[in-house]
Formats: sequence, structure tokens, C-alpha cells
Amino acid sequence: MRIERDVIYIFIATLFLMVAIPWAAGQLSEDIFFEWPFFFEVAIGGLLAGVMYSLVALGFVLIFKASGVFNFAQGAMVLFSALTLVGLNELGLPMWLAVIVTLIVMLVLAIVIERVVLRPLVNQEHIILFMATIGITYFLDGFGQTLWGSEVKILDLGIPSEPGFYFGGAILINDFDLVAALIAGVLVVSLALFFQYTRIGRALRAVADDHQAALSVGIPLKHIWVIVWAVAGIVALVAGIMWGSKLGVQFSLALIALKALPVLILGGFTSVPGAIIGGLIIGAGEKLAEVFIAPLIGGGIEDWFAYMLALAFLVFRPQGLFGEKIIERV
Amino acid sequence: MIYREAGEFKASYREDMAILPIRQDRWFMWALMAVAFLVIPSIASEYWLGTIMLPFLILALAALGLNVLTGYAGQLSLGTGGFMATGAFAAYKLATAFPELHIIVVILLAGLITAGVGILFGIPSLRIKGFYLAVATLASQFFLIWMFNKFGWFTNYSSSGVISAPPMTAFGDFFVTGPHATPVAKYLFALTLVVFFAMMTKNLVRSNIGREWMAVRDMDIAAEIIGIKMLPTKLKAFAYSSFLCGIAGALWAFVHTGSVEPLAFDVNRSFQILFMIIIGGLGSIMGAFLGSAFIVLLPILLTNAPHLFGLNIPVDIISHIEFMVFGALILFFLIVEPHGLARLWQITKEKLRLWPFPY
Amino acid sequence: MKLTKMKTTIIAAAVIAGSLAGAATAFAADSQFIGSLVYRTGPYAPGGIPWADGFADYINLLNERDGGINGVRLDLEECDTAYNTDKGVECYERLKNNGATGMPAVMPLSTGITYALLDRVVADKIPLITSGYGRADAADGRIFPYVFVPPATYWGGADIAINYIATQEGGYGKLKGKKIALVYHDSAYGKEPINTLQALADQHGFKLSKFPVPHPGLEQKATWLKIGRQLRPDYVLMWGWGVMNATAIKEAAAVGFPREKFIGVWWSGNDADMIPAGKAAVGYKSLQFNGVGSDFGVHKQIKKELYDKGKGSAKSAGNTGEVAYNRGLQSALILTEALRAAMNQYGNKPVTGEQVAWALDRLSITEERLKEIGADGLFDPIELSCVDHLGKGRAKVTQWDGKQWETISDWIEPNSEMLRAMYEASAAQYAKEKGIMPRPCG
Amino acid sequence: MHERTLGDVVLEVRNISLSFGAMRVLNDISFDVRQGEIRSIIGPNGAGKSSMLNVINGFYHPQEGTITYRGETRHQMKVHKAAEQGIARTFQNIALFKGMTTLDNIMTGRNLKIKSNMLLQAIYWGKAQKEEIEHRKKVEEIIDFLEIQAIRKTPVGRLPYGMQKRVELGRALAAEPDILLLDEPMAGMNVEEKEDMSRFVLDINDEFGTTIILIEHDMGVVMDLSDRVVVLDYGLQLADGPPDEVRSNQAVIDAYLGVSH
Repeated sequence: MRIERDVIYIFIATLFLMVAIPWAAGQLSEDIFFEWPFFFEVAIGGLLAGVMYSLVALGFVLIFKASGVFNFAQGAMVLFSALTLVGLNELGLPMWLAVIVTLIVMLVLAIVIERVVLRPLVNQEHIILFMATIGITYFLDGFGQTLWGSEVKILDLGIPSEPGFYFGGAILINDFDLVAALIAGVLVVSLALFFQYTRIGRALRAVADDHQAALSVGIPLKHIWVIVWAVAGIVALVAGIMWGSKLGVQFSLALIALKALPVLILGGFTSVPGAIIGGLIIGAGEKLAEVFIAPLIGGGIEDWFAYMLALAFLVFRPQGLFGEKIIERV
Repeated sequence: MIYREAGEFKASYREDMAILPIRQDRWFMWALMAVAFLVIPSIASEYWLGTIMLPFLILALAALGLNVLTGYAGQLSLGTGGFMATGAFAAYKLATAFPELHIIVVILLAGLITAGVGILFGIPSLRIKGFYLAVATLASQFFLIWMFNKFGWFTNYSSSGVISAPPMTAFGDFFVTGPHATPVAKYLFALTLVVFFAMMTKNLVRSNIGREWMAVRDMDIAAEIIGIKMLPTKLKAFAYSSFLCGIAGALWAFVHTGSVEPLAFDVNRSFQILFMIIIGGLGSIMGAFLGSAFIVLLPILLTNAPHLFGLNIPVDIISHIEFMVFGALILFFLIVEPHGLARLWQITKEKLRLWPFPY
Repeated sequence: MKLTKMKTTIIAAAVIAGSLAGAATAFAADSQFIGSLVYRTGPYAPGGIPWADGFADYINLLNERDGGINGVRLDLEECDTAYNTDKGVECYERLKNNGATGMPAVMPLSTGITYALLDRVVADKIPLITSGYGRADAADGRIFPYVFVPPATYWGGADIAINYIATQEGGYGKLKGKKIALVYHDSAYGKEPINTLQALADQHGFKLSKFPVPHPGLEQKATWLKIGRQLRPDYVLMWGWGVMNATAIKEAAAVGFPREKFIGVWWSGNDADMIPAGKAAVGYKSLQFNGVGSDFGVHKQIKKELYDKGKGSAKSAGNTGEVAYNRGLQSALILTEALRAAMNQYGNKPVTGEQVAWALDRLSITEERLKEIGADGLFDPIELSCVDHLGKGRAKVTQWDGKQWETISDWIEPNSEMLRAMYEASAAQYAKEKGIMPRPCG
Repeated sequence: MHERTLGDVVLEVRNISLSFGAMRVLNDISFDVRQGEIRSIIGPNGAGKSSMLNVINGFYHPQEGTITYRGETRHQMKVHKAAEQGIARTFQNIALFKGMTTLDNIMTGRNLKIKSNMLLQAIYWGKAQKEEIEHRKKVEEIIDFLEIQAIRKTPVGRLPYGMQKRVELGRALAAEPDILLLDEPMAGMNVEEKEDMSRFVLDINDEFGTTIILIEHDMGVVMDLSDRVVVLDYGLQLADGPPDEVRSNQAVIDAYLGVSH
């Protein structure tokens, strides 16, 4: 990937502002408490939270990249996969087997979605496909709960959530967040390797650029769709496990999709690295804003701030930080 | 054979440019109006008027607003809930600060204020397009809801941040808000406004501004080259769309529920309205109404269906199944006709015109 | 476009039209209809399910054991709101005319639905009972003749929490200079206690810091870094909801804030909220307006009459001690006691909402009556009047031990004098805006 | 061919150079257009013909050089300005508004002439309605002229290619332009359709006195219709002059016969 020069400028400016604004706020206002260790605690906490958002955003990117579908159902897939996993586990399956069965379920789901939804709607406008994924969302939400019930379920990975102190005790970092970020990182690297070095991965990349070209690689488009939806299902499962062990497996898991959307636009709908960088910027940005700006205007700004931040990036890069440039011609 | 335009000739452009150039369509429309204004209020139960027709009408108005922006001008928006909230809170501030204002004035002013807010949040649309714009409009959605929640001024410093509509009359003793307003009164009031604004919208989309919107939607570069200015055209779409959404929000708060908290207009509302126009048909006035009917009525039908068949199913199972069936029906209709119920209606009419011949 | 498409459309339309036509269902004329708005689905279902089970179990107990109330069988119908206001309103409108006399009272179990029904219940003359939620100022029965808020309000809850903290610290005098943080769901519900807490802060000299959490509250890292690493308050209060509660407790653990100094309101004290938080929740405290556990006579009867015969609503009798379940019991108890009083007055037949409102205006659930029911110690006695739609408004403090709640305080009575003045002032403002004339009370 | 005297210079293109990044698309191009003439730009694919039109109507901004239109010299302008100055155009790849009918497409061509404000249009009564009908009359004249009465109310997305080209011409004509830029109006047409289109171009020029700048591949058509021809090749200007003169120019012949550069 070639990084354009303005992306680097925007990146540097962002880093600068992320440090400068909290610092300045701390100097100017009595209500803002600014100290470097505390700043780093917030920034690191934000970055780690951002990785968790990336995890969800990644699923969106995979599907959008390969099929141009804005998959609203990604949140529902996170919930569904986590519910299935925990449900199977509660039925008495050992965890490893439950994971395998859930993976098979997600593969079947991908096949069904391709057959029932995508194939009849091939070549329709984007917004129609978007609406179709909303239909899938409703269906999955209902189906998952019919199968496994609406009660909250526990998914314990055994990662401690007590405070951990680093850098000579100066900075607090949550161990759970560290582990989660690590797992997300492994997932991203393996996806990148998958795209780079496997035949299917290369075909998927080709499909993103040109559907005709993909056909010439020798893989039918419908298989490619099944594969990306299945891969997105795996990503959803990982996200579901991580978020589920954090919040308990319950309906609210589906709502994390809303936290992934600003990540998506900031990074660009079509870029895997964009989802990661976007997650980091959004995560750190919203936490820093909540801590160092929000007290001035009443607090609780995290949600809209993430969107506003993404919007600000779009003004400079209408296609997102790493999105494909939109070229207009007549 | 009855539905036929043969034999009807237009003697002037004026006739040819009427909203419904075919005579049978005009009859149908008059009949529909008669049913809406006369038959329904006299036979429908309170439940039907207050719980089904009223939300249907108000959400149809919001859908109409969004359809102008998304269906006609091609600007995908997920800020509808925020704009509805703006209308509701503006109406509340106006009604409590100037109690002598007539409710129509309050509602129109609330719409205008919302239009102003819409213009503000429409500015990014000059650079940002498609799904990027949709997600960017979520910024306005979250920001507006946060703002109404956060600043006590908007709610006259009520401890909970809930606004409550004062009782107001349309004329004389004819209450349309507050506990003394009958469902019939509320229904007729909302219906009148909705019909009026539907007419206005129809006029706009068949006039120059409507053509400019569609031109921008279909090919913005070509539109600009033939002299359509992007900024005013897009902002007009945002303004008019938010105007309607604002009015819908004010009606929702004042006429439908009476009291609302900002969360009544959260992001789910925005999605709900977007579903309406996609299911109903993008770029169609009729579509806004059909979509609203689909999204409002279907869940209610699904919830009640087991009772009708005498089945005693626990409510949670009903709810889950309702979700599944609702999702499946969305998919079904999209696959049957991706361009929405309005197109389905149109195709039915075309068939009817030729019936009984296949061509 | 094939003809099949048209056919399917027509069939779909026919089905829709057909199912609309027969929307009315027949009901037995001699049984008392009870409509129950519950949420067994949606994002808040984990807290809604036990409540619905408790409510249903109590009604069913009366039917199974006593054949209803005063010989009038109870006919319970649930309607699932999924905690969604639109659906809630639809449920209310659908159920309100059911049965011989309509819905005798509505318990919407959601702040949003409560607000949406405020005008409607006045027009329909159906009492709106909001136990521990809704509008606190509805305690003023002169302005809210159809709204009842027993057994407690958020404002009272805020006062009780401060009262408890003062006791822990050794008296109100020790509060001076203390730092208390409020973490709240940024909505109508979460904002309710702020005015009360601010008034108390001014009065007792502690510093109140407010931390709104945007809905739904999946992410609170920034909030908790501020609380745990910067402000380091002496106590944290929480007005949380749904998934926000577990997240807050986990984040509190992550920044090392002692859970013993972390007190939630009753809606932040469901068993379902503690379970996902796991070990992090041990030591966390919560206010409750009812007792905890299933060690009461009423539970034993429910087990005997329902669960042993396979007629229980919850998964098993083991689930009947959850706080939310007991809250459901309590709501059912308040409603059925009002029904009983109304029937005593108007005759042993189904009663109307207006008659139940009459009964609620003079509702008296005494200690003796609670003993008869087998709920002494579980619930606080309730005495309502035309003016007072709240009662004593007391609550207890409980602590989570990792498996269940332990009661750690007696009933704490809020400062009724101060609160009453606040209720009346707020209600008066509402009356002014809505043009309501206060009704005369005896 | 028709012998006629040409009017004054209305448009002068002077030393225009245009690049995208490292790619030079136009290199020092200069020519003029006189009132009432049919001026053609020809050249092989990739010669920069469409880019030249895009420069003239302000869609591309050249790095060097100026455009003088009716005495007014400009370097850059907003895209919609060209239409206001009376420059209309058609596109190589049809740029119609696909979701709208033929009638509405052509009506959009008159957008600059409609004066009613939004409120009047919303009420659609009195002035606004009168105006709408007036413009409809004008548009009907164009529809008659282009012989597309039968497809008046058909959404243009459903029309065959040749018809779409005609509708696009109609939309440009609706603006009553002083200068009409036609970008390959006959591409992909059969002989019969080409004849129709040629007739329309000549009629427009004759009847309305519209100055026309034409890009076309069909040499026969170009030589028959044009008053003067500019030849471009790889962004360079090879020749400029009347058809006969251009036809015999050695550089042009080489370019078209593909002599290696």
C-alpha cells in the first residue's frame, strides 16, 4: 500500500492536536486536570479501546471491500455468534468444540445469506443491499434469541480485570484490554497474511478492484462472497468473544456496531489498515475528549465526538483516510 | 377494463401537467381522501386512531421529508431522529415562551428552525457522498440528542429533561394536544397537515427545484455543467427535508405522545424512517406512505396474529418470531421488487391498464 | 415483473386486511382483566424477565390458591414492549379496553413509556403505577390524580443513599468536604436524582461531581479513569441501566475503585447486572425498595402452588428470589390489593380504572396485611392518600457477595419534609405548563 | 459545401496547457471560434479532445493559458458558470439523469431560466404554474424538432442509445445556448441515425444561429459539416483550418495513418 502524502500530514496534525488540545485545556481551565502520566493513561486506554472497535469495524470492511455491501448485520452477527458459542457451551460442549461448531454455523450462515439474499439481489444498488442486510439483522436478532433466550450469559476467559500498573507503577493499564488488543492484533496480522499470501486472499483483493478480473483468477464470484461473509463471521465471533467476556453475552452486544461506524468512515470503508488506524484514532480521540474537553461542556460527549471526529477527517479526505480516491469524470 | 386512459385527451399542457393526469387516478384519490377524512374518523376505534393511524401519519411525514433528501436529492441521511427532536424541542420552547401562539404557528416555526439546523448539518454534503455522508449525518443525530439532553434551557430546566406539550386548540374548543384532545381530533389535525405537506412536496418535486434535486441525485457533475449550483440545491433539499422532519417531530411530541424525552428520537428512529423510504420506494411520495404503513403496521400485526388464531404463545417467543418474520418480509419484498412498494403499486397499475391483454 | 409477483402482493394484502378485521377478542365477562407491560426481549430483557415472572407468579398464585380476588378470577395478559416506547404505547392502547371493564391500572416499567402515557391515562381514567421509576413529582396526588409512585422515588433514593453514606461516615456533619460522584445514564431517568443530590450537597457541604454516560453505556473507560485516577471520590453513586451497570462495575474494578464505596440505585441492582461483572461485583452495594432472597412465606406458597405443579413462570423455583422477581411480586401485590379494596367498595365484580384509582387514593397495605400474605420484611407497608401518592418511600441497602444480595441496612427513611416541598414545587411547574388545576383533597 | 461568411470571434483559446500529475493532456493549444460557425476538433483517441471541451466549459482548470469568451478573459471558473454564460454541451458517455423522464431531462436544461422561488413552486399556483407551462411549451418545441414525441414520458434509462443521445442534445438545446459543445454526438450510431443527427446539427446552426463546437470521429461527417477544423494529437495541436486544408496536411495524415512518433 502506498501512503499518500496528505494522509501523513493529516496523521501528524492529528497526533499533535491530540496532545496539544488536552494540554492547553489543562492550562486554561481549572476544571481540567492535566498531568502527563494521567494523559498517557487515558491515551493508552483509548488506544486499547480503539482496537476493540477495530475488531468490529474489520467485519464491515471485509464485506464492503469484496462485495460493495454495507453490512448493517455485522453487529447482529457479533451477537449471534457469541450467543451460539455460549449457548453450545452451556449445553455441555467443551469450549474448543463449541468454537468449532460456532465456526461451522457461521459458515453455513454465510452460504445461506449468499443463496437467499445476495444472489437474487446481485447488481442492485448499494442502498438496496444495505436494506437487505437490515432484514438479515432483524432475522438474526430474532433467531438468536429464539434459540438461546434473552437472558444474559457469562463468557469468562479468565483474564483478570483488576488494575495493572506499568512503567514503575506510574501508569495504569487494564490487563484485560491488553490481552484483547493482543488478540485483535494477531487477528489483523493473520488477515493481512491471508490476503497477501493465499490464492483466495489474492482473489478477494482482485474482486475489490474489479469483478471481471476476479473471475479471471478462476474463482466464481459466489464462492468469493461466501468466503468473505464467512471470514466476516469469524471476525464477528472473535469480536463477540472479546466483547462478550467484557459485557456478558446479551442483546446489547449488537449495539456495538454503532461504535464501529465512525471508525469505518475515518479509516475508509475499503481499507483493512484503515479500520485499525481508524480505531486507534477514534478510541484515543474520544477518550481524550471525554476526559479533557467534556468537563467544559457537561460531559457524555464520547458518542457524538467520535462521529464529529470522523466527519472532520472526511472534510479533508472525503473517501476516508485510506479509502480509494474518488475520481470524477464526464 | 375500467382503468383505462384511452379516450381521455388533454387539451392543454396544464391538464397534462396535473398531478394525476388519468381520470380514474383522480377519482381514486378523492375516494381515498373521503375515506381518510370522513370514513375512518367515524368508524375506527380509538385504538386504531391513536395507536396506528396517528404514528403512521406522523412517521409518514418524516419519511416524506427524508425521501426528499435521500430519494429525490440523493443525499443519504441518518440524522432524521435528530431533526425530529429539533422540531419537538423548538415547538416546546415556542409554546411555553409564547403561550398565545396558535399551534399551527408553533409547528410551522418549529419546522423553520429545524430547517435552519438542517442547513447547518447539510454543509458537509458538498464534499462527502454516499455511505460516508450517511454515517457523517449520524454526527448530527448524536450531537442534537446530546444537546437537548444536556442543556436545561431546552426543557425549561425540568429535572428529568422531559418536555410536555401544553393543551392547545386548533380552533375554539377543539383540543389537539393535552389530555382533553380526543383521538379523532388528533387524527384529523395530523391528517390535515400531512395531506397539505404531501401536496406541497408533490408540487416541489414536479417543479424546477424537484428536477434539480433529481439531476443532482442521478449525476451531479452533469447537473453542475448544465448550470445547477450544488450548494444551494443540496442545502435546499436539506432545509426542506428537515422542515418536514421538524414538523413531524413537533407533531410526535405534541399530538401523539404529549410528553417525550430526547431518547424518543434516538438513532433507532432515524433508521426506522430510512427503512420506511427504502421499503416504500425511494423518490416517491406514495412510497413514504406505503413504507410508513409497512413499518408501523407489520410489527403490530405480527404481535397480534397469534391471538387472532387463538394461539397462546408466550410474549417473548412472539417477539422473537416477530423479529424473524419482519426481517424475512423485508428481504422478501426487496427481492420481489427492489425499488419498493411504490414501484409495485405502479406496476400493478400498468398491468391494470392493459388488462386483460398481456401487452 | 411476472404475474406471480402481483399474486403474492395481493395475497399479502389480503392477509393483512383479514387479520386487521378481527382484532377484537372475546373475554369472560366475570373475570378481572389485568394487562401487564413487560419486556422479555430486547436489550434490557435480562432485567425484565424476572420482573415479568414475579408479576405473573403472584397473579397466578391468587388464581390457583384463592380463585382470584374475592372470588373474581384474574385474567392476565402480557404485552412485550422490548422497552421500546412506541411498542409500549401500542400495548397500552391495545390492552386498555380489554376484558369486562378494561385495564384496571397500567405499570409500564419504563420511564419513556411512562411519559408517553401521562396524558393518556388522564383521558382514559386508568391509574398509572410506577414503582420506583417515572416522575418523582407525581407523589403530589393533587396534580397527578391518576399517577401513583409507591413505594419509592428517585429523589427519595438519592436522599437515602446520602443518608446511608452519612451513617457510614458517622453523621451528616462528617460529609463536609467529602467528594461524591454520580455516574448516570444520560437520559430522563438518569438525570432525576441530580437536583436532589445538588440540594443535599449544598446543605451538607460535600462536593458532587456528575458523570453522564451516553446510552447504551458499553464504553466507560474515560469516565472511570477520571473517577478512579483523577477525582478519587469518597463514594460513587450510580443511576445506571442495563448493560451500563455491569460495564461500570467492571471499569470500577479496572481502576481499583473500592466496590464497597460504590452504591447503585435499585435499577443498578439487578442480579442480571451483577452476573456478567463476575468477581468485580463483589462488595458492590445497591439500594432496594424491597427485600431480597426467597426466604419468605409468599415464595413458599408460590413454590407449592405453582412450581411444584409445573405452573411457574420462571425457569425454576430457584429463580424466584432475584431482586427483579421480588419487584414484580411487589407490583402485583400493590395492584391486587388496590383491586381488592375497589371490589370491597364497589362489589365483587370486575372493576374499572376509575374505581381502582379511588382505591389507590386510600391504599393501605399494613404490616399485618403483609404478614397475612407472607411478605413481611419483604416489602415495606404502604399508606397512600389523595395528596400523597408515594407513601413512606423507604429503601434498604444491600450488598452483592458474589452470588446474591445481602441486606446490610434496615429500612431507611428519606427526608420527607425536604422532598415533599420539592415534589410540590416541581408538580406545580408541571401544572402551570399543562394548565392543570390541582384537584381538591378532602 | 455551404459558402458563408463567418462572424466575429466569440471564443478564443490561447496557449492552453493542462496536465494531470505528470501526464500532459493538452500542450499549448490555441484556436478561435467565430460567431455562427461549426468548429470541429478531431484527433485520434486520447488526443485530448474531450479535455479541451472540459477546459472550455470550466470543468478542468488549465495550468497555463487563457480562454477569452465575448471579450472576457478567464483562467478559472466555477463549473456552473459556463451554463450561465450560454455554453451548453453534450457528453461522450451519455450523462443524462437516468431516473427522470425525457420531458423532465429536457426541462432541467431550462433551470437557469426559471425564476419562481421555492415557496411559489411549492404552492404551484399562479406565477409558478404559468412559468412551468411556458417552459413546457418551449420544451415541446424542442421535442418536436428532435422528433422524440413518442418517448416524452419514458424514463431515459429505458431508452436505446441513439435516443438517449438525442435527448441529451435536447437538454442542451433547452438552455438556448450561444455555443453548443457536442462531444461525439454520433458515436456508436448507424448510418441512418447519423444522418438524422447531422441534420439536427445543421438545423440548429441554421435556424437558431447557434455556434457549435463539435468532436467527432467520423471524418466524412466532420468534413461535411464543419466550417473549420482543429486537429489534436497527444495533446499537441497539429493543424487548424478549413476542412480541405486540414485534409491535405501531411502531419494530420501521418497521425491518422499511425506513423510512429
